[in-house]
This record gives sequence, structure tokens and C-alpha cells, in this order.
Amino acid sequence: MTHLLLLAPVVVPALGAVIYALAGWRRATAWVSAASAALVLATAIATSAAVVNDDPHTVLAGLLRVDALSAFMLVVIGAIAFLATAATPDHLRTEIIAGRASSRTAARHCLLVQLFLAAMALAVLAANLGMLWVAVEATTIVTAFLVGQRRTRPAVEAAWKYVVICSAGIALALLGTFLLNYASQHTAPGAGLNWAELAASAHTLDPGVTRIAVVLLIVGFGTKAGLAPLHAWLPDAHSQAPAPVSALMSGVLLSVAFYAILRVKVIADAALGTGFARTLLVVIALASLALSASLLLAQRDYKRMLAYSSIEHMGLLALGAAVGGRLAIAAVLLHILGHGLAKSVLFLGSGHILQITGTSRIDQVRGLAARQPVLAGCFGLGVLALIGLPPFSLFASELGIARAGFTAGLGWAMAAALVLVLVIAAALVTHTSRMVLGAAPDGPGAATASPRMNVIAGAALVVGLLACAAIGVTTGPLHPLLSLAADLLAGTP
Amino acid sequence: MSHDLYVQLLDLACGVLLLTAVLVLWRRELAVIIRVFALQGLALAALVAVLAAHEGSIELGAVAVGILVLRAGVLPALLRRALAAAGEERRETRPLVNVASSLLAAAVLTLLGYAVSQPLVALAPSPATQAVAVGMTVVLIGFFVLVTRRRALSQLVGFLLMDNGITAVGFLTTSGVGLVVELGVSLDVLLAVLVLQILTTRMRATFGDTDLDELRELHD
Amino acid sequence: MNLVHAGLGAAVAVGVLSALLALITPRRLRLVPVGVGTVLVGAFGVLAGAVAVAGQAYSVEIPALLPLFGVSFAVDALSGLFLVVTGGVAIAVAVYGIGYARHGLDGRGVQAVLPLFVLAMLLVPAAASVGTFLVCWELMALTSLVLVLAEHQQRDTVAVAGRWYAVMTHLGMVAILIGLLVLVAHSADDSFPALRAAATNLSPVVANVVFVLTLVGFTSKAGILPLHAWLPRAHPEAPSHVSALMSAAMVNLGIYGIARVGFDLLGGGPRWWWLLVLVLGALSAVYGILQAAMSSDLKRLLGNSTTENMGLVLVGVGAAGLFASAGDDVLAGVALSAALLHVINHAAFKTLLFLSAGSVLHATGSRDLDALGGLRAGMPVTTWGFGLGALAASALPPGTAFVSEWLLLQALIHGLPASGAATAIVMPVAVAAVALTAGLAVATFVKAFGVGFLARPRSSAAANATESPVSMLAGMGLAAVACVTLALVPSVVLPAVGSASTMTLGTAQPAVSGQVTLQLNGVAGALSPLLLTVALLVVSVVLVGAVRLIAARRARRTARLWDCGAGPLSPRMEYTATSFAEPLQRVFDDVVQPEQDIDVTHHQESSYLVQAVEYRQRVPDRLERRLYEPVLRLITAWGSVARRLATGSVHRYLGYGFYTVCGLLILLVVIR
Amino acid sequence: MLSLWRKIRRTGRVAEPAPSQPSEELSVAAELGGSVQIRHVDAGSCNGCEVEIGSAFGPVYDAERYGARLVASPRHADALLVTGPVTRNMAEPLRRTYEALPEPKFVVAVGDCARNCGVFAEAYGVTGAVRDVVPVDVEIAGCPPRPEEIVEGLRKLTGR
Amino acid sequence: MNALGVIGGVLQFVLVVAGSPFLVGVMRQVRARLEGRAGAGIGQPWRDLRKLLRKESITPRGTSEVFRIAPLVLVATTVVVAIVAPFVTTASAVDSVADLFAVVALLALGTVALALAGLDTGTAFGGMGASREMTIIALVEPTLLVSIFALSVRVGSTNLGAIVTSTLQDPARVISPVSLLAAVALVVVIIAETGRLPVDNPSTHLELTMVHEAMILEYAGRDLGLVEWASAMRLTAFLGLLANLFVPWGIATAATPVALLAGVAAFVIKVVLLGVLLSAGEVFLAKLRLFRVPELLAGSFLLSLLAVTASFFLAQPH
Repeated sequence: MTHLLLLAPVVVPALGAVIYALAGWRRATAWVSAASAALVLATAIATSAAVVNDDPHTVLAGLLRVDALSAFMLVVIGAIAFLATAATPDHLRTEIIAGRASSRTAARHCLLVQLFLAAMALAVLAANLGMLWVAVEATTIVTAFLVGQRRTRPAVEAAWKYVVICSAGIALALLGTFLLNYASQHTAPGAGLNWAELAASAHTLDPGVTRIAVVLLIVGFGTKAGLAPLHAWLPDAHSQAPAPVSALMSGVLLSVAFYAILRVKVIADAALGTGFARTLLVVIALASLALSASLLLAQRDYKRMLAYSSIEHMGLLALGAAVGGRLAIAAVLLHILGHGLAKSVLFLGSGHILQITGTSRIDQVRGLAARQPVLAGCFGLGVLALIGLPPFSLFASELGIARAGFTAGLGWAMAAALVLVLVIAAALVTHTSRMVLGAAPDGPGAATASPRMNVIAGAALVVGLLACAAIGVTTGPLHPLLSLAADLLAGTP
Repeated sequence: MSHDLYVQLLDLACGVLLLTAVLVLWRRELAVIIRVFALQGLALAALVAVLAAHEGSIELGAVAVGILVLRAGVLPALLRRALAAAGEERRETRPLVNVASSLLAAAVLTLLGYAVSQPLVALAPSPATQAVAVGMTVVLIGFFVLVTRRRALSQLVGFLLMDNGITAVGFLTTSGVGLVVELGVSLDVLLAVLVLQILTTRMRATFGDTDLDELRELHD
Repeated sequence: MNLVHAGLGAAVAVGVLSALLALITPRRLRLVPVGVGTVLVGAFGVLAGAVAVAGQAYSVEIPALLPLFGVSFAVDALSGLFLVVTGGVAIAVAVYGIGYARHGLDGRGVQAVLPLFVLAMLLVPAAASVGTFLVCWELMALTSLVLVLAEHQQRDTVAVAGRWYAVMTHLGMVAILIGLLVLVAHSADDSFPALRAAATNLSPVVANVVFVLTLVGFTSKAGILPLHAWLPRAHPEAPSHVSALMSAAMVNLGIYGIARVGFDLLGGGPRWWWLLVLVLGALSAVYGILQAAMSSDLKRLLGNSTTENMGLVLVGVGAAGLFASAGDDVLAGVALSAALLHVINHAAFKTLLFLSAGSVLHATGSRDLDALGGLRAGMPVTTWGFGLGALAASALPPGTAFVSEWLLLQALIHGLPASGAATAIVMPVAVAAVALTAGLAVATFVKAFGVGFLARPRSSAAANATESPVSMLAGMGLAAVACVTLALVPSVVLPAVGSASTMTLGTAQPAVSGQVTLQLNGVAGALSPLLLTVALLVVSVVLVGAVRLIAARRARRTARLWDCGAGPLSPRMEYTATSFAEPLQRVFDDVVQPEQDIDVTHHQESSYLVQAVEYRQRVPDRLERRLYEPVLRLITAWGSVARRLATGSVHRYLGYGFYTVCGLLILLVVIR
Repeated sequence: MLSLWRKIRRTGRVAEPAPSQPSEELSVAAELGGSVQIRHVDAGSCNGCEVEIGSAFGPVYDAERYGARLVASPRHADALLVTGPVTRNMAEPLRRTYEALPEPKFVVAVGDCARNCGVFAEAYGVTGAVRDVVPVDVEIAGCPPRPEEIVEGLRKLTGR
Repeated sequence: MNALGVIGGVLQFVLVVAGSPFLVGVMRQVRARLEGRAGAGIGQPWRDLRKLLRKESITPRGTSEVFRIAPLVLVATTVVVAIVAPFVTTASAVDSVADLFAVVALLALGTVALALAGLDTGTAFGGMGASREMTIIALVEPTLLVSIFALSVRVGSTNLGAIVTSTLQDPARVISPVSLLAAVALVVVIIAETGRLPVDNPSTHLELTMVHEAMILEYAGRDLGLVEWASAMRLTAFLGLLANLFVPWGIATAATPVALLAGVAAFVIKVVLLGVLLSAGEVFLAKLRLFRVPELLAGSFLLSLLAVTASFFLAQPH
């Protein structure tokens, strides 16, 4: 049973991929992708329940392992994948009608997305740092063609940058992994790269080697998480990828990479004391925040705007991770979920906007609310959620991170971060309001799109926002999972 | 195998590793660079083989064979295929940092690699760990190639240099990280190169050129 | 049974329910239930507040809500007072809104958010932990933002106003957040009792940081200088009943925050805090009313007047803090009572004024005073309402603000015993500021009422204006009743003000008491607004009688206006609001710095012949020019320079990583 | 200032002694009780009469001592002081000014032109004498009338 | 409310209502004499009033109740002030109204009513007068309040009776810098408030320079009479206040006939004296241009501010 439960998140999407490979894109298979995501979500919930009631489980000779943190990440993957895949059929259908895609590309899209899901599930379930690395790099390879799906010049450019920068960055993480392996082989032979054993023996690791390893790991996985300095692939890739893929990348992929950083931080803290990783993360976090603030100010493309906002939120997560402690970690995890939901809603929404207006430039989108009230409402509320307004959960998590930071003596960093967040919020609000508000334009092309959205696509947006708001009001059943995971990472049971 | 021979062979392999990395920086002909890269794959395989012989591990020997096939065979072949399609652009004419400066930079990076490796050596001094500095240097040089070379193919080689270096470090410090991971890593690298190769082709189709610094449609 | 609990609980339940109702009911049936629901929310708020003011304490914790924090509420006398004010305003506004919303504001979103906005405003003063406070504060910001944007499709300026509002309110939020979190960092947890306990042995530096930061945040909400810029933008652009809610209820919560943090959580503090508060208040009062005096946009005028009134309240709060820090509890009580009373009074008359302005806007489609006039003929009730409000706002007897400003001046006058050198300089300046404010307020509201409602119509829209529907008039009526009551018998709210101020300052007895005559306890001072009004009425009646008696019984005759014998006077000959304000504008030329623009168009045939002369003048917010524009320019420059960070070159991008990694490795080597 | 003070002292009172009260008083003017506010209307005068009116209210003749006073608005006035023949353009304004006066109201026609158009009689721009436009209560003859005569005329209204 | 206050209130009412036209008469007479004229006699204002009250009122078309009520409000506010302020006795008929702020505000209320009436007519002159009057009052109000503040600070009360009583008890205060500064400031304020030269010319007929007159151009008959009467009473009240705040001697502190008589006499003498001074002073002045008036008022504001600061610093127990 446990085997089944643990393998399902990897195997189900893989099977989905097989179906698409064999059957292609047709009416019957359109919803396979959503169904598989739903199954992932269901198993994630079941796993969570199991984890909360029981100890961590290991399967496949110790290759896969699930604890509260993995379970939580699975929930995140499942939930956001469900949203994204539910909106996919409508998206692809519109693309095909518009002649920007064929049923072949649609099938390949779905296939790759399924593989993408499998890789991410594998990443969070991996019991071993090496496996994790393999899975994360696999996501890069799988998504490369999704980013470049449209084969236009910008799409190819984005794909190239995406693969090169991510591969280079993640190669650093591989180096770090080897070095950590070296250190652990030396002090606790047999521990290898296994999380549980590494964490248990971390205090004996050689600090000299571990320092280098940690720096390389954090910078390396930080690349994939969209943190400075190797963040630059993110806006390009997100702006070129199809909307559901952008949603998945921003909502889950970044978080999965960040999950690796969280794991590494536990080891670093035990081996080097809290100060080392904290300093590094604070610097990286502030750099990411400053960068996204700087580039958001004069942003002209709304998909890039959302991408930079992802960098911002990853920076906040890094800040939370730097702070450490139960509150901060719980807040970070909640933030991962909340940001994932809000951001995927926004990317899905931006996909619709792109389909309606045919442009991704902010200054060419006007009076959205007058034309598409539901879409504009979701987009506007999503941005408000992103800047951390209640009832959306990002408020609680940002507050949690900030409070923990101030209590932990990182007041100045927190204050600086909050000021940057303010600048970012101002930029986001300004850009978004230009798109959403105002009277409907009456130029050419204004009346091409039908004012009503596809019901399911609209529902995906609304449900995403509602979920984000709901966990902002109360985490309810997620609460024990969150606190368990926080205990796990904060080191104090 | 005697200890001295082991050390000499190890150092020889490492020397070739480093030399090939520097040569990649030096040469402009892409065809030559690919050949040098194949040579480096050979050196890496030799390195692992030496380690295998030293430890008497058959498993490691098998890995060495795998590396030989992948890094001296498959990957250079892939690169050559990409080059064949490239047509005119067979030279790295104008790197962002010129060759002389690149070599100087390589020297600095070597020093850095050496300095960084000191804690690693200190943890378990042995001929193998002392050679880690070479692996580190190759990683850094690979990264440097990525940053400074304009041709898509050169970047691909840079990425692979990094990877070779990392592999070298991995084997010099410990004898691998487990078969599954090892395989996974190799597969990933192979796939990444494949993907990049396909992208190179697409890029040529859409841009008609592979000067990467001209890829600036996406910017703020 | 705890009535506070019941009241708050019912308010939450009804608020959420009416929001849901608004979402599911069809447009036609939406307004009345939402209106009634909002009235009930307000009424329950008033109930809870009144009970709390009467002395029933209440607190509750709900750990399940708000992840990571849990919420906790507690209502004491200070909270209670603000609950009552907010609830009261909400009742009048909600009744008014039923009729007002019929014209394009009956959308699902706006109607659902209205009760939630009221609810959020009720919960802010009830919050008893930092997390709860901030979440309610932000909910209030969010809901109000949505409401401000309600008419964004009609006017482009709405979006601009919304942007300003969103950014400024977020700025304030960040300041409050940092301030409160610094405090939390020094205490056991984030509940108010814990903070109170921690504040006793807080280092002065930390306390200063906390106070200054929260002050920045709260003053930005209260529309105090220099963070007022959103207010004269957002208030005119919001639907009028929302403006009323914002101007009469929401800004008060900024004052509440200052009182809560400064007096309650931090327990007083050094003198300079309160000097700062007082100076900010005085500056805002003068600046606000000066801008209002120059404004010819009716709602902008009212918005600026809000800045003025909040400034006056802050003068009171600052004086209270100053006296308290000097150990003079009696005067501190008087000053704080004056401030709180002014909060109540302002809420009453500003509601009435905004609702009347909304009624005018609704009838004429214009809020430009220069295009109004003569509304008394078509809209007698609105005219009466606005007149009453204007009387109250101009601090003349028998208006409401007169009483509270009198009280404020009493506190300042008796400040002599508590004086130091700083006080001796500040007090006269404060009085001068209050006095100047009072004088300008008179001019401003004479302009607003006289130009807008009296005289003859200046546009056909004004000439054809008809009275608003009954529900709108009823809402205005409620506010008017409150205004009259507060003006004549302010003693009805004195117990509330007294218990709130004694609780806040920790003093023994309320500073002001009395039934008919307001009597200061501990210092000399008495005033009876009721007797004053009665005296005026009696004298008037006697006068009418006497005039009838001695004057010849000639009938009054109606005649044409004296037009110097020439043709009839056209409306264009009338004085407009702009011309009315012109002398004042000249007087304060150096402060307001109007911008004038003269375009002379010449005839084609000859450049000596003038075809048309166009004259434009606007009075910009000078502070904005000096303070905001450089910052905005700087940010724009930052944004355009920063774009070079992302040129699109993949080498550059990789270079970032390469140099960072090399740098980090070198660092690791160096610091070993 | 001091020089002005010296001047005042040197000059002293310049008002001539009041002549005896004119015999006839308008019976209707009793209602005014010694106080007449006057609005002056120039209906087309050559300004000769204006100069004399100015003198009448100057310090020497001091019409004010009898209770007469010039005011700015016809609403404040009890009497109109009309000079000149009524020109076509001024006929309507004169009528309106008369209407603007509150009851009881009086009209004083000053000068020959006002009484019978004087030299302007039958001129193309002249409507007629004042009495042709509004009822006249007092007429003061002269071209222009002397200030004493004007004062005398006004005293008929004030009764002082 | 005590006997002294009630008797005083009645006496003051009678005095101000009946006497104020005579005050205007005296002032006009003084002016006439200084100009070398004979003058109409001090009874002329009463004659004017009597006549005006007999005449018909006119309501211009298009005006509202505000126009009709304004004169009433103007008179009522002034009468209330006349009753409660300490002119003849230190006690007030309605003590809780005899507050300086209340009195100032009441007088301002009257002005506001008139300004609204001016606006209500909708003529250019009405608006112009209202605008100018409001500009002046906006500047006068602060000066007034601040000078009052200067006087009240040392007494610790804004009750007029209390201030007067305290000056009676401590005569040395009268020659303190505070008093002098405040007095000068108040004089300027009173000149502005009552529309005398150089701020406004009460006898101008030139519309472009009028302030007060412009607002009341439409009033006729009974209404005009009330307005004129109220102006006279306001002048009396202001002069009375000025006199008793700075030179309170002679005011009745007890309800004996002798004291009351002395109070009445002192009040009449002081007010007439001030009136004579004022009108004599006017002879020497020309009207200021409208936009020079604020300079004058700003000057007086500065004086009053100095007075307050002085009162604070002089009271410092250094």
C-alpha cells in the first residue's frame, strides 16, 4: 500500500505520458492530463494523512522516501498541477484554432507536461541528494521543448538560455553534491547522500569541505529556483512558455528546487552552525529582491512582470529559510503553496489575456475589466494576493517570515526586504491597474474575443484564488502537516 | 600497480585533463575543439581506469568504460554532427574575451581551483585528492568558456567541460556516488546535450546564425 | 451573556452573509438586502462598542483562523468608541447606499465588498494581537481599494487614484508592520498584553523606532502630511457613500492606531514624540484647509478638509501626550477628550457632507462647484443637509466642530503649568494653527455652500437638478440628526469619550462632564452649546416679534435682481468658486503657488489682432511637487537604469553566475 | 499726519450756516422722518448738474446735515436724483432703477434737462423729460441748478 | 445665573440696542466736524433706522430663505453677545456662553450669514463682497483667537468675566507687554471686523472697493435696517470688549444701584471715547488696496502671536 502510494505520483504521470505518446491529442485524451494530476493530488493527500499519523516511509531500497516535507511538496505539486492541467485543454484548443499549434504539438505538450510532473514528484520523493539532482536536471530537459514549443525566434532563444543557464547552474549543484558526498563518506561512511542519514550525521561533517559544498549547492539549486545570480533564464522562459507550463514552472518547479535548498540548509546548519547558510541566503535573497524590484519598475511585458514577481517570492522564501526556526519554516512552506496557487492563476490568466489581445505588452492591454470581468477580476485579485493582501495566504506567510526575521535579529535585512517588497508591490499594482482598469478600448481587435470565458478555464482561475484565500483564512487539515514539516526542518521536534 | 606508477599515471591523466581544457580556450577552430574535447574524455576515462586499477574495483572499471564510450565517443560524435550542420560557422572568431586574456584568466582560475581544493586535500590527503584541484580548475574553465564564447557549439563544449571537471572531482574524492545516481547523471548530461544540439539546429533555422550574443530579442 | 461578543459575532455573521447574498442574488434584488445587512453590521458594531464603552470588557482568541498566528480580539473603551463611530457612520451610509447604488454601483463586486469593508473597519479596533490587527488593517485596505475603483470605467482618473491609494496604503502598512514587528521581537508573543508588558523595559531607541514607524503608517492612513497625497485623489474618485465611509470612519483608525500604540502599548513615551505628533497635526490642519479653500471640486474639497480635521485631532492627541509626559493628567484628559470628541463630530458632519455631495453628484453629474449653484431650488433637503454639515465643519456655533475645537483650545490654553521652553513655543503656534484653520474653514465652507447651493445655477445640469430618492435622503437625515444632537447636547457622548480617554491615559476621572453645560474637571472652563443655541433662538423669536411690532406692516415685495438697470444678469456673471477663492489664493500665494497659463491666439491676418485668449490656472499640491515628484523621478530613473541588468545577452547572464561563484569561492578561501 | 491735523485746525468749519427751512414740505415725505437716502441716476446729462450735486454734498453746502445721503444701491435709496434728459438708452434703466426702489419712493429731477429736456428737447436720442418716464415728486430748476437750490430741493424731502 | 448677571444682561441689552446707533452718530459727527462739515447730528442713524424699518422689504427673484434670514441671524448673534459679554457687570446672564471663543464664533456666525446672503443673490457684487469678507475673516479669526489666547493664558480661563475680574484684581497687567501687543492686535482686528478704514470704507459708493457694502446691496427697507442696526451693535460690542478687556475699571462687580450706574456710565464713556478715537483716526487714513489688507492682518497676527509667546515666557518660573 505504502509502495503504491509512494510510487503513484511518479508512475501515474509517466503512464499519462505513455498514453499521450500512443494515442496523441484527441477529444478523449484531452482530460487525461488533468485526471493524472488529480490522482497525484489525491495520493499526495493520502500520503500526507499517512505521514501525519505515522513515521516517514521508504521504498525502492531506500531510493524514495516520504516525510512531512515531501508530502507537503507533493500536495503543492498535485494542487497546482491540477489547476494548470485543468486549464490546458481550453488553452490548447484555442491555440490550435488560432493556428499557433497542431494536434501534434498538443500531444507533445501533454506528454512533456506529464513527464515534467513525474520528474518533480520524483524530486521531492527522492531520498537522496543525487537522485534529487537527477530529477531536477530532468525537469530542465523535459521543459526545454515546452518553453520552445512555439519555435519562434524568442521561443528558441528562451529555450536555449533556459537550458544553458540552468544546466550550468545545476552543474554547480552537482559539484556541491559530490563534495558533500566526499565529506560524508569521510566521516560517516555509508551515509552517502541520503537525507535522513546526512541530517543525522551532519554535525560530524568536515566544515572546510562542507562550506564549499553548501555554497555550490545553494547557488546551484538557487539557479533552478530562480534566485540571483543565475536567475536570468526565468523571465525569458516564463514569458515564452505556454501559459499552463509557465504556471507549473513558476508555481511548482521553482518551489521544488527551493525544496532542495531547504534540505541542504538543514545539513548546513548542523555542520556549520546557523550563521553560514543564513548569511549566504540573506545575501542571495536580498539580491533577488533588489533585482526583481529594479526590473519590475519599468517592466513592459506582463508575463515577464509575473516572472520577476516569482523571483521576488523566491527571494522571500530564501529569506524565510535564512531565518530558520519553526515559525519561519512553516511560513515558508505556506508561502510556497500560496504563491504557487496565486502565481499559477495569474499565469493562466495571462495566457487568456495573450490569447484575447495577441500581445504581451502591458501598454497594449487596456480596459480588461470592461471586456472580461471574470478574467480581469481574477487577474487583479491575483496580483493583490501576490503583494500580500489578506485574505490570501501570502499575507500570513509573509507576516510569518517577517515576524520570525525580526525576532531572530535579522531586523535590518527584513526591513530592507520589506521596503523592496513595497517597491515591487507599487510596480505590480501600477502595471496591473493600467491593464485592468479603465473603459473598454474601441480600437481594432477590441471585439474579436467573445466576452465569456470557457467555464472550466474560468473555474480554474476562481478555484485557485479561492484555495489561496481559504488557506489564508485557515490551514485546517494542512496544519498538522505544516507543523510536522516545520519541526523536521527547524530541527526542534 | 605500484604506488609511484599510480601517482604518475594519475598525474598524467590529470595533466591531460587540464591541458585539454586550456586548449579548448586556445583554439578557434570548432573542429579542433571537438577533437580536444574527445581527448579530454579519453583522459577522464583513463583517470577513472587508473583509480579502478588502484582500488581493484571492477565496478569502477566498468564505469571507466562507460565514460569512455559517452565522453570520448558519443558526445564528440554528437558535437561533430552539430558542427557538420553548421556550415560556414566553423570558427570561434571573436570570443568576448580574446584568447590571450582567456589564457591569463585560465591561469588565475587554476590558482583559484588550487586554493579552493585545499580544504578537500586537508580532509584526506592522498594522491587522488591532491589532484582534485585539476578537476576544480576544469569546472571553472568550463564555466569561463560558457561565459565568453559566442558560438553555440563552444558553449556546449564549455558545459561539457564543466561536467567533465565535476566528474573528475567526483571520482578523485570518492569512488562515485552510487550506480543509480551515476547513471542518472550521465543520462541527464546526454539528454541535455541532445536537447542543446536540437536547439542549435532550431536556432540556426530561425536565426540563421549561432552567435549567441546576438540573441537579444528577449530583454527588458 | 457578553453583549460585546454577541454584537461582534453578529456583525461578522451578518457582514459575511450579506456579502454572499450580494454575490448570489440578481441585480434587481441585491440592493435592499445588502443595504439592510450593512445597516445591521453597523448597528451591531455600535452595540458592541457601546457596551464596551459602558465597561464590559471582552476578549476572545481563535487560534484556528489566520494560519501561523491565530486571531485574538479584545474590546476596551477606546476600541469601543471607534466601534461606535464606525458603526454609526456605516448605518447612515448603508441606508443612503440603497438608493445611491441604483445608478451603476449595483455590481456584484461592489455590493459584496461594501459590508465587508464596514466589517473590516469594525474589526481593526477590536484586534488584540499584531497579527490580527494587521490582517484586519489590510482587509480594510483591500476592500476599500476595490470600492474606490468601483467607477473605473467611467473616469480615467479613478485608476490613477486607485494606484495612489494602493501604493500609499501599502507604504503605510509596511511602516506599521516593521514598527510593530520590532516591538514583537522584544516581547514574548504578538498579543497586545504581551507587548504592553514588554514595553515597560524597552530600550528608548527601540521604543522610538517603533513609535516613529507606526506613526508614519498611521498618519498615512489618517491623511496627515506628508503622506496625505492619496486622500484628495481617492476620496473624490470613490463613490460618494464610500468616500463618506473612508473619510468619516476609516481615517479615524489612523488616530486609533496612534493612540493605541503610543499611549496603550508603549505607555506614553518621551515628550518629543508628542511634539512631533502635534506639529504634524498642526501642519496638516493648516495645509489641508488651505488646499480645501483653493479647491473647486466639491469632493476634493471635502477630502482636503478631512486632512484638516485629522490634523486637528492629532493636535489634540499630541497635546494629550505632551501633558501626560509632563505628568499633568487633567489636561491630558481634556486634550484627549477633545481629540476623541472631534473624531466623533468629524465622523458625523463628514458623513453628512459626503452624502450630500453624493446626492449632488447623482443629480447633476458634476462635482465642479463652478458648474453648480442654485441647487436649493431643486434639492431642498440636500441643501439643508449640506448646509448643516457646512455649519458644523466650519466650527461655528451651533455646529458640532465648534464644541470639540473649543475643548481643544481649552486644553491648549491651560497648558501653561505644564510648560517648558518647547511647550511655550509649540502651544502658541498650535493655537495659531488651530485658529487659522478655523478661519479658513469658515471661508471654505461658505464657498462650498454658497457657491454650490445658493445663487443661481451655472449650468443646465444644476438648473434641472431634482431631489434624490428617499433612501438617500434618509441616510443623510440620520447623519443630520447625529450632527444636530452632537452640536446641541454633546453630553450624550461625553461618558464614552470620558471612559475611553481615562482608559487610554490611565487617569482617575473623566476630564469633561456635564449635562447641559460642558464642565472641565480640574481646570476652569465651561461652555453650553445648548444654552447658546437656545439664547440665539429666543433672541431671534423676540426680534421677529419686535420687528413686527415696531416696523410698518408693509408687505414684502419680490423684485427683479438689481442689475444696474442693464439687461438681465447671466450666470456667467456670477462669482464662481474659483473667483471666490482668488483673494485667499493671492494671500497665500507663496504657499500654494498656483500655476497660470495664458495662451493668446492671434488672427491669421495679423499678429496684432487677438482672436482668443485662454487662461488656465490650477493650484497644485506643492508638497507633492517638492516631495513626491523627485522620489517618483528617482524611481523612474532607477527603473530605466536597471533595465541594463537584463540586456538579453546570455553571456552576461552566465557571467553574473560565474563572477558570483568565483567571488564566493575566493571569499571562502580568504575567510577560511 | 501732524500737518493734516494742523490743516484741520486751521480750516475749522467750512460749512456755511444753514439757511432757514424751506416753507413747503412734501406731505408724503413725512414718512421718511428726516432721513433720505439718495441714488443718483444720470439719464443723459452733460455732467453740469453732477458737478453741482457734488458741491451740494461737499463740506460747504453739506447736504448731509439735513439727513440726505448718497448711497450705492437703489435698494438702499428712498429717492432717485435724476439728471439730464432721458436718452433712449437710459429710459429703460431709469425705469428699472425706479422699480428697484422700495416703497415709499420719490424722484427728484435735477436741472432743466430733467424737467423739460432743456436744450436737448426734440433731439433724436432723447426720449423725453424724466416725468415722461417715471413719476417725479420734486423738480429743481436751473441749468445747472445751484447747489443751494439742490439742497433746498432735498430739504423738501427730509423735512429738516 | 445670578442677579447681577441678569440685571447686567438687561442693562447691556438696552444700552447696546438703543445706544449703538448713537455711537455711530457720534462717530459720524466727529468725522464730519474734522472734515469741516456740520454733520447730521448724532441722532441721524436712529432716524435712518426708523425710516428703514417703516419701508418695505424687497426679496430679489431667485434668492432663498438664506437671504431673508441672514439679517435676523446677524442681529440675533450680536444681541446674544451684547447680553452675555461683560460690558456693564462682570457677571454674565448666561455664564456658560460668555466664553471668549463662543463670543468670537457668534460674531463670525453673523458675518457668515451675511456672506451667504451675498452669495445667494447671485450677483457679481454679492459674490465679490462675500469673497472679500470671507478672506478677511479667515485672516482675522486667527488673530482674534490668538490675542484672546494671550489674554486667557495667564488667567487660565477663557471666560470673559473671569478675564475682566482678574484684570481688575491685578491692574499691573494692563501695562505688561502681553496686554499691549494683544491690544494693538485686537484694534486691527476690530477695524477689520467692523469694516472701518483702512480695511473697508463704510461710506463708499464705489462698488469695486466695497466689502461689507457689496454683500448688502440687495437689501432694502426692514432687512437693511436690521443689517445696519446689527453693524452698529457689532461695533459697540467690539469696542466694549476692547475697553473692558484692557481697561475694565468702573465695571459693576456688585448688584447695587450705584455700582450698576457707575458701570453703565463707565461703559458709555469708554465706548464713546474709543469710537471718537476710531473715527478721528479714520480721517487720517486712506483705504488700503484690497490685497494690501492681508499684510496689515498678518502684522496683527504676528503681534498677537508675540503676545502669546510673551505670555508663556513671562509666566515661566525662571
